[in-house]
Amino acid sequence: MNEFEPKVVAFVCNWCTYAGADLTGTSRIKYAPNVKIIRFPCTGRIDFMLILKAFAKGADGIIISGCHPNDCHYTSGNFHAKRRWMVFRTMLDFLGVDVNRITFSWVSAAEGARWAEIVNTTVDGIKKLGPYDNYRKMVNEETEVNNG
Amino acid sequence: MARIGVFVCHCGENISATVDCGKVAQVTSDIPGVVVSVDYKYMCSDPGQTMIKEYIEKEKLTGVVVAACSPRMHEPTFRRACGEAGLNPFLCEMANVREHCSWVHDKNDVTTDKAIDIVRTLVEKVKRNEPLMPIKVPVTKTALVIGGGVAGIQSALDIANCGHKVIMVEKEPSIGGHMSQLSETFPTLDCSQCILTPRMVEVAQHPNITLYTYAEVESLDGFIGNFKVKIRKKAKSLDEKLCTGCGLCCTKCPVKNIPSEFDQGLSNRRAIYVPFPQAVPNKPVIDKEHCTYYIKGKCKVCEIVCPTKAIRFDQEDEIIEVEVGALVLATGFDIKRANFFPEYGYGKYKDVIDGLQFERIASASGPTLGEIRRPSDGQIPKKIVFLACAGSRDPAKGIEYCSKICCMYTAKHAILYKHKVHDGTAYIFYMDIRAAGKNYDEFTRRAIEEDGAKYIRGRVSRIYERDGKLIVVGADTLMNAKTVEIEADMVVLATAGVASPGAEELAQKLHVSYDQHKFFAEAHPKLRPVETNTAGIFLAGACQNVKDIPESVAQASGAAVKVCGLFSNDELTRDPSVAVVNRTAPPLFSTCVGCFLCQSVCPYQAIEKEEIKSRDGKILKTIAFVNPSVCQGCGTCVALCRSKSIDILGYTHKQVYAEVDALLNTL
Amino acid sequence: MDKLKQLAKELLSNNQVQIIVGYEEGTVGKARPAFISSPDQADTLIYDERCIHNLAVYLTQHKLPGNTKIAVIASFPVMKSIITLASEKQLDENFIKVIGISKDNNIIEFKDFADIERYINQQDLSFTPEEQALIDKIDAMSMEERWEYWQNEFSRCFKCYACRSACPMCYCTLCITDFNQPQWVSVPSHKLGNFEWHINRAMHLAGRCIGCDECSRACPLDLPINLLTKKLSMDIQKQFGYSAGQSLTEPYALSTYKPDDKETFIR
Amino acid sequence: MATENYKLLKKESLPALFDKLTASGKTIYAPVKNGEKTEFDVVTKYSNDINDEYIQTVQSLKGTVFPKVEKLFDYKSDKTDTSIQEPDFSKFPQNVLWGLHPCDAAAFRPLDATFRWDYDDKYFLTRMKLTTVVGLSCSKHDDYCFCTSVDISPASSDGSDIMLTKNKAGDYLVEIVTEKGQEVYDMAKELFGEISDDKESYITDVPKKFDLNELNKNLDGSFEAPYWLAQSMRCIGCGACAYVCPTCTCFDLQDEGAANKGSRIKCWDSCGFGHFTLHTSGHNPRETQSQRWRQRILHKFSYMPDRIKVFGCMGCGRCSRACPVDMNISENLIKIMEEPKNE
Amino acid sequence: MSNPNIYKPYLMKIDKVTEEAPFVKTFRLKFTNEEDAAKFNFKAGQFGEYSVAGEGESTFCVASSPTRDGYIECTFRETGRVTSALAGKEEGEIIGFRGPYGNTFPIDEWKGKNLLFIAGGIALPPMRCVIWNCLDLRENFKDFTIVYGAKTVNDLVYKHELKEWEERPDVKLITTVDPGGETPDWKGEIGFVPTVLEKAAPSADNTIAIVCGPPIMIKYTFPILEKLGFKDTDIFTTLENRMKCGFGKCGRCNVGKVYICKDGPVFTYAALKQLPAEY
Ligand SMILES: Cc1cc2nc3c(=O)[nH]c(=O)nc-3n(C[C@H](O)[C@H](O)[C@H](O)COP(=O)(O)OP(=O)(O)OC[C@H]3O[C@@H](n4cnc5c(N)ncnc54)[C@H](O)[C@@H]3O)c2cc1C
Ligand SMILES: Cc1cc2nc3c(=O)[nH]c(=O)nc-3n(C[C@H](O)[C@H](O)[C@H](O)COP(=O)(O)OP(=O)(O)OC[C@H]3O[C@@H](n4cnc5c(N)ncnc54)[C@H](O)[C@@H]3O)c2cc1C
Ligand code: SF4
Ligand code: SF4
Ligand code: SF4
Ligand code: SF4
Ligand code: SF4
Ligand code: SF4
Repeated sequence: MNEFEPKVVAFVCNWCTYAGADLTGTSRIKYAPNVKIIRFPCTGRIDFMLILKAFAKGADGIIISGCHPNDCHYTSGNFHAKRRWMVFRTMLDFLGVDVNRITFSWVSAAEGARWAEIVNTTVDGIKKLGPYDNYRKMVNEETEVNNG
Repeated sequence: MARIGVFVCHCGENISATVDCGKVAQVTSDIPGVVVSVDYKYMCSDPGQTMIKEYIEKEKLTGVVVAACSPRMHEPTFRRACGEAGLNPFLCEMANVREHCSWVHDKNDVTTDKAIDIVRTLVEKVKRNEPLMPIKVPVTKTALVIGGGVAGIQSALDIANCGHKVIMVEKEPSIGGHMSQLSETFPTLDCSQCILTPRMVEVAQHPNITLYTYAEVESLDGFIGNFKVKIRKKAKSLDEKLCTGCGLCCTKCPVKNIPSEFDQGLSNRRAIYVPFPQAVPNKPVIDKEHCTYYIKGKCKVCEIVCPTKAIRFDQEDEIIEVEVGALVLATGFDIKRANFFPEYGYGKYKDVIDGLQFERIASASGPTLGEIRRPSDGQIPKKIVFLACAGSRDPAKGIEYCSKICCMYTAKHAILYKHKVHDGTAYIFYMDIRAAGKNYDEFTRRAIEEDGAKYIRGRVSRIYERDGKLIVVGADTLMNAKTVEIEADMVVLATAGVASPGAEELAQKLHVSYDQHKFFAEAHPKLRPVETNTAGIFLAGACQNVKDIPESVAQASGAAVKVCGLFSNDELTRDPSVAVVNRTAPPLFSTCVGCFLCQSVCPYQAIEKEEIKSRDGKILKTIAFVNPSVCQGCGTCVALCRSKSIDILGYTHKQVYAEVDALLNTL
Repeated sequence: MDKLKQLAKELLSNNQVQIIVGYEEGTVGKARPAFISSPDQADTLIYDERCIHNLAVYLTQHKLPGNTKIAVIASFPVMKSIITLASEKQLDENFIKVIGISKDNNIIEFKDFADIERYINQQDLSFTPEEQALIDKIDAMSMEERWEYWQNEFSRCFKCYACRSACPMCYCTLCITDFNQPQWVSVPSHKLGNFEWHINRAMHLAGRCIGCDECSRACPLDLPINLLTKKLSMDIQKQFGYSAGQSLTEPYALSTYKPDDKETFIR
Repeated sequence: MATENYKLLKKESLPALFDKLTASGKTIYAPVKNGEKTEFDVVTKYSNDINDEYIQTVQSLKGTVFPKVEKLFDYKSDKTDTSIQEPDFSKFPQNVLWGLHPCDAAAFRPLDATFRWDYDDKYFLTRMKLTTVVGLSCSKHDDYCFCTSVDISPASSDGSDIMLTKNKAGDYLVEIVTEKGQEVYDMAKELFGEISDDKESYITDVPKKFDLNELNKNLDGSFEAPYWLAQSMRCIGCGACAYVCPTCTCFDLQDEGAANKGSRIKCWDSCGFGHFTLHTSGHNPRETQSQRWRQRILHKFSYMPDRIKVFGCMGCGRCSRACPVDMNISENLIKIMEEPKNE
Repeated sequence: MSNPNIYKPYLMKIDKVTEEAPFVKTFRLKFTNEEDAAKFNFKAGQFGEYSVAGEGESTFCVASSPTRDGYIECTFRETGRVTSALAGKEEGEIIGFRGPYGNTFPIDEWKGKNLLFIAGGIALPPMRCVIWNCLDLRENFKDFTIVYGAKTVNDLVYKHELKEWEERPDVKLITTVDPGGETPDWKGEIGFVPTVLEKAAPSADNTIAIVCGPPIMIKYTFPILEKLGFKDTDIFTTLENRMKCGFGKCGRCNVGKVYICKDGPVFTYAALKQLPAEY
């Protein structure tokens, strides 16, 4: 059997991490191809529901990344995002969702190598955790008869 | 009906070396809605762009995905090309298969599959893109400069000289700010007033500048290009048109003992006064708090003596409303004063003074006509101690930052002192000497080497009086923290520079952000240091952080350029990727419930209240409204809104949801 | 509570208010919400330990006629709800009279909302040891156990939305569950749909929940969903020093930030 | 009442009967004690937790024939082709619903009538066909029960395939009501004995609160009556009442999945929800809670008897127990009866 | 099939897409399965549930005439989730359809009568079905008048057919647009449908009136028809209420005891007067 290749979605902001990932490319630094990026204007735009949707649609892991504190293109979007994640993460953890499957990071436009590192460690981590079967099970639950 | 064209670029071999571009084109042509999918060596080349244009016309494409390099690279190129072919530019998206794929992965199927997934994601997004029109806002080409210190003056003159109208609002009776109080200026030691006064006069006489002194901003509405400002002109009790500035009134006023603000309390002024002889405008105001007439109802001496009958006791504050397109904030700074340093006896001992007081003493136009004499008895101090960092860099005092100018002006003070009191000794307690700047280090070295200022590295713990002398007790950290005691005749504290007193209140009125020390916050610490977060409001001078004159002036010119840049257009064109609050059919009107929690997250104060009214004017509902001219499109509000009532064009819920779906669906 | 009836009569007869939202004797020994609009009905008002419904929920249901003054009998949770709702611009102070009931069942007449705010801040706002214990119990479980626990609980939910309807803070005219473009929350009450619904509910009430427990009380299947919002309230209080229902003006915890908010998980 | 002849099922025979049913591939639902409460649950064996003296469960067994979420079919589609995969109806579970009270057993009648009305709902009917209902007379009741007011008795066997009544000794008097009941009996004949007894003597006495037909008449022309608003003021518009009700049938149809694959689903809905009837245009024929409350009552007590010849309420009292704000249905019905009839 | 599954849609291929007006499209649909096509029949006024996989179902009447064999048509306005998804479909793609449901216009009973059609906005589709049905049986009827109005010229649907009707000598067509909705070269009337109708004053004698349109138009049209002498039993209209199933089970569409999906959507004005205000 092939080794498990996790599906990882990255939600990143346009100004820092997206540009940082561009730099990874320009610098030709290789990283795991499991991660696919969706671009947002700012981490402040990232709705927690998207994280859930990604899991529901089959993601094994998620990366959320934006500008370092104080570097937000919109000055405070990432600070707001940070607070929301603090709360959301608490919620997920309380519900038994595996929060280790979500990497939160700050990657600036200058940190091409760091982006590769974040991706690789995330993918490695998720390989160790295996496919997110718990979530998948919930999604695929047969909508069959039950007593209520 | 979606008709999407996918254009896969080889980028020479940059992409095709690891991604099978032909396969990408072939597989993506099966995505529902894709009517054409082709690959080509160089999409961004002329033939490449022409190909896209031809397909747009031939296939009546409703959306284009260019699978190539990063959108940060060529999005404008391809959007322009689409626009030229008659497709709204915002219906074109780029799938980044180079930086995010071909360059970072090895040549194999996985890499090609990833490229396909990236394209698929963007196809699903572009299907949901809406044509957007750049937002246009008219610009009122008048600037408002708040604060008439050197920074404000510089900005005003620069803008006015570019041919735009400027309104300057200064809260004091005269412009000039702190610089007008200074004696000579580091590092060149030229006379402060000599270089400033001509510029002050220029402001007063400039045909493009309207000056309101003794005035303050009352409120601000509107947004970039279109602000409405209310200005309160405080009653000067004077008809300025009639007043010739002869000054007779000021000499006859019986109230003589009011400490002069300009001289930092080192001299007195009358109740009707001009702050200093070179004041602009050079016309008096009545200080209502001290005027006998206003207090007791009689006197009117000034009215009697005035040859042109210009005094107006019944004058009231006047509110005027002006429309401006941009604002420059130049309200400067202040320094810490009495009460803040009980350990130094500041306020208790007359001869413990602050830097500004020393400036006045050293100034030729000051109370001592430039002779260094101490306030208590007018004696010439033979031993003088300067304390740098009085309050600055002192977390215990709540000011952890460096006030930046003190090292320099303390050195200046020492030099000035030595120039005037040749046999005197100047001691300077300091923590570090910060003299980074053109000719700055040379300047401090001159103080030490040429003028023999005695620098002692260490803090002063206490100052007390003993036998008419001020005993300065400190520690010399370079000498194993040995206690040093100096019997001084006078002590000058280089007290911390702080935000000007009304800064916080003003910031709130103008909706600009400010830092924890109440200095106004720049939009970006590195890249946008003269802009605030509120589009159209710029910063100049020490209101952003304590600065010296060259820096203040440089920033002021920077701000002026920003304003002129803004004014170089009749209309502003803005990225239409802004937030919108949804509208639905009545009776709901919008799913927004008007909780206004979004209002406080917006970094730009773009969210306003909108009242939905019935035909007869009854308010049916109050909902949020995003001002598209102000919104910068960060989307922070979008993720906050519980009822999903705000969406952001270009990154709508539908779009990003579809992207997540597409990216994972077939993985 | 004769005083309460007396006060109600007064308010109605001198037309200070037109409707009083309070409690009356229900069926089978229950108490229930009541709407009193004339002085002679006031005698049916009761107040005792069975009167637990959070009446603030009726203040945002636009069922009550507009432009009438409404008095509401407010136990402590109701007061907190009113402050939160007012801070979210949902209530017009001029049309609402709040008749507070103290913990020892005395009537408190509030002048205005600021008055309520003051009163609230004099009370003990900390979580009870019992509440803490419930949360601790779940916190102490392993991740897998927590997952199982909640999967089990959620799988029972049939999405009657009584929890939402009973919550004063769930006042959206179009709830996220009614939003279908895109369909954020799956409509059916299967596991995924329930999971999404409950996370959403909890996140939307994060730091806004005033802890009345009305949601789980309303739930016919007794899902302990109040624990979700309680957990978040505790967390938000700890991390950001914010508790719902305490202040009319302080910005809501999730619509503000401090640059030095401390977290440990962002790389 | 007179003494009659019954089959006798000894308490001790229950484990054997349950084993037989399980062995024959049946899924058994039975009222199981869980702390204070008793709820229906799937059991494979008889145990002492099975409660034959419960008053009423929170949820009915409606979900066994009309699941809260039911997949209608799967679809697959690409650019040019679409296919639909129906479920295998022959694989639907064979359920034995054990120990339902007469109100619940009777509740399958209105369900059946609705899902048969002109158009046969294959899903429901298949499930119903595979279901055997073992009724249980009520030995207890509470103040919420009002079956006698809706013409059901705590002992009626209507709707059951087999009817049980517990006697003093703790054994069951058994009536075989239908063929399906007979099948069960035939399968385990040896476990049954014979007895003659008077079952009425073991049955609780539920007072009659109103007359159903009078009520039905009273509701005629009541559409504009002011009491709808008065009664519904406290109703918060949740769906609790409908979701616990054994006869409520409102449902929603939803697609789940993506464009290329997914399924169409039928799931419970409630006429009490504000957006239930909302038009896309924003217009809502039942805009206010009072209109929705009226719909609930009229549907059950006026429209259903009129259109499908069966009342929509079995007097189980579940909705009243579940309602967070004590909208007690029988109380309200009595009030409607007391209203002067508006001619 | 002996025991059909009422929830299972027919799979229909989109044969033709016509853009009628902004946000309004007509699909011509053909059965993908010949057997289904052969068995299928419907009558004027009936409706069905159209579905897009992954998005759901949505109710529209059949807009084509039962006299035209081999296909059905629907005209819909893009308003919500399903209709937007439908609008994104192209020719050749597959959608679902189940139906027909509901009652019909009693066309057989109208033999020998004058017909007056009054329609507003997007409500022409249910009417179009009847119009074509009757036109295909033209000899059965006497005068044939159509009054059709929309907000603006652009909003008029079936523009090509309007032209065809206009040119037919045996049809009298009056088109109108709301004041302000006209273009410089607009030749039709300007004014709201009821007003134009009152002005045109068609004879009520032996005439059946069929009215479809937005509620507000219907509200003002009925009194005018009555004023013109129409009997309420001779005035027909259709009602729309939200529905999911289309066959009387899902619980949404009833107006009092009357189920729009089964007893409607076609009602006479007389029947309408008996209904409580719940539509
Ligand atoms: C003791 C001392 C010595 C110094 N020596 C030197 C030196 O030698 N060389 C050098 O380069 N720098 C020196 N500086 C620094 C210099 O003073 C500042 O760099 C300079 O004054 C900054 O100018 P500004 O226009 O930004 O602010 P300010 O000079 O403070 O001017 C601000 C103006 O805004 C007005 N204002 C404030 N609030 C409002 C309001 N709400 N509405 C309207 N008007 C308002 C004020 O009245 C004032 O006129 C010295 C500073 C001190 C304290
Ligand atoms: C008999 C009849 C005939 C009709 N004929 C036509 C016709 O010929 N042409 C035409 O254009 N229209 C017609 N309509 C109207 C048409 O059915 C609606 O405009 C259409 O269904 C709305 O489409 P949608 O699914 O895109 O809207 P949406 O409102 O997005 O609906 C999607 C689904 O989501 C659900 N939904 C919608 N809103 C909400 C909400 N607020 N909360 C929760 N769920 C919601 C609904 O269950 C709906 O099925 C007819 C209606 C009827 C009853
Ligand atoms: S847009 Fe959302 S967050 Fe803002 S006021 Fe409206 S409902 Fe509240
Ligand atoms: S998108 Fe950002 S800038 Fe625009 S209104 Fe929302 S929060 Fe403000
Ligand atoms: S009240 Fe209970 S069953 Fe109903 S939706 Fe909420 S949690 Fe689910
Ligand atoms: S769950 Fe969220 S969207 Fe729904 S009513 Fe509550 S707060 Fe509003
Ligand atoms: S009657 Fe009770 S249970 Fe039913 S909707 Fe109203 S509040 Fe909910
Ligand atoms: S309406 Fe209430 S009492 Fe009647 S059957 Fe339903 S739940 Fe039971």
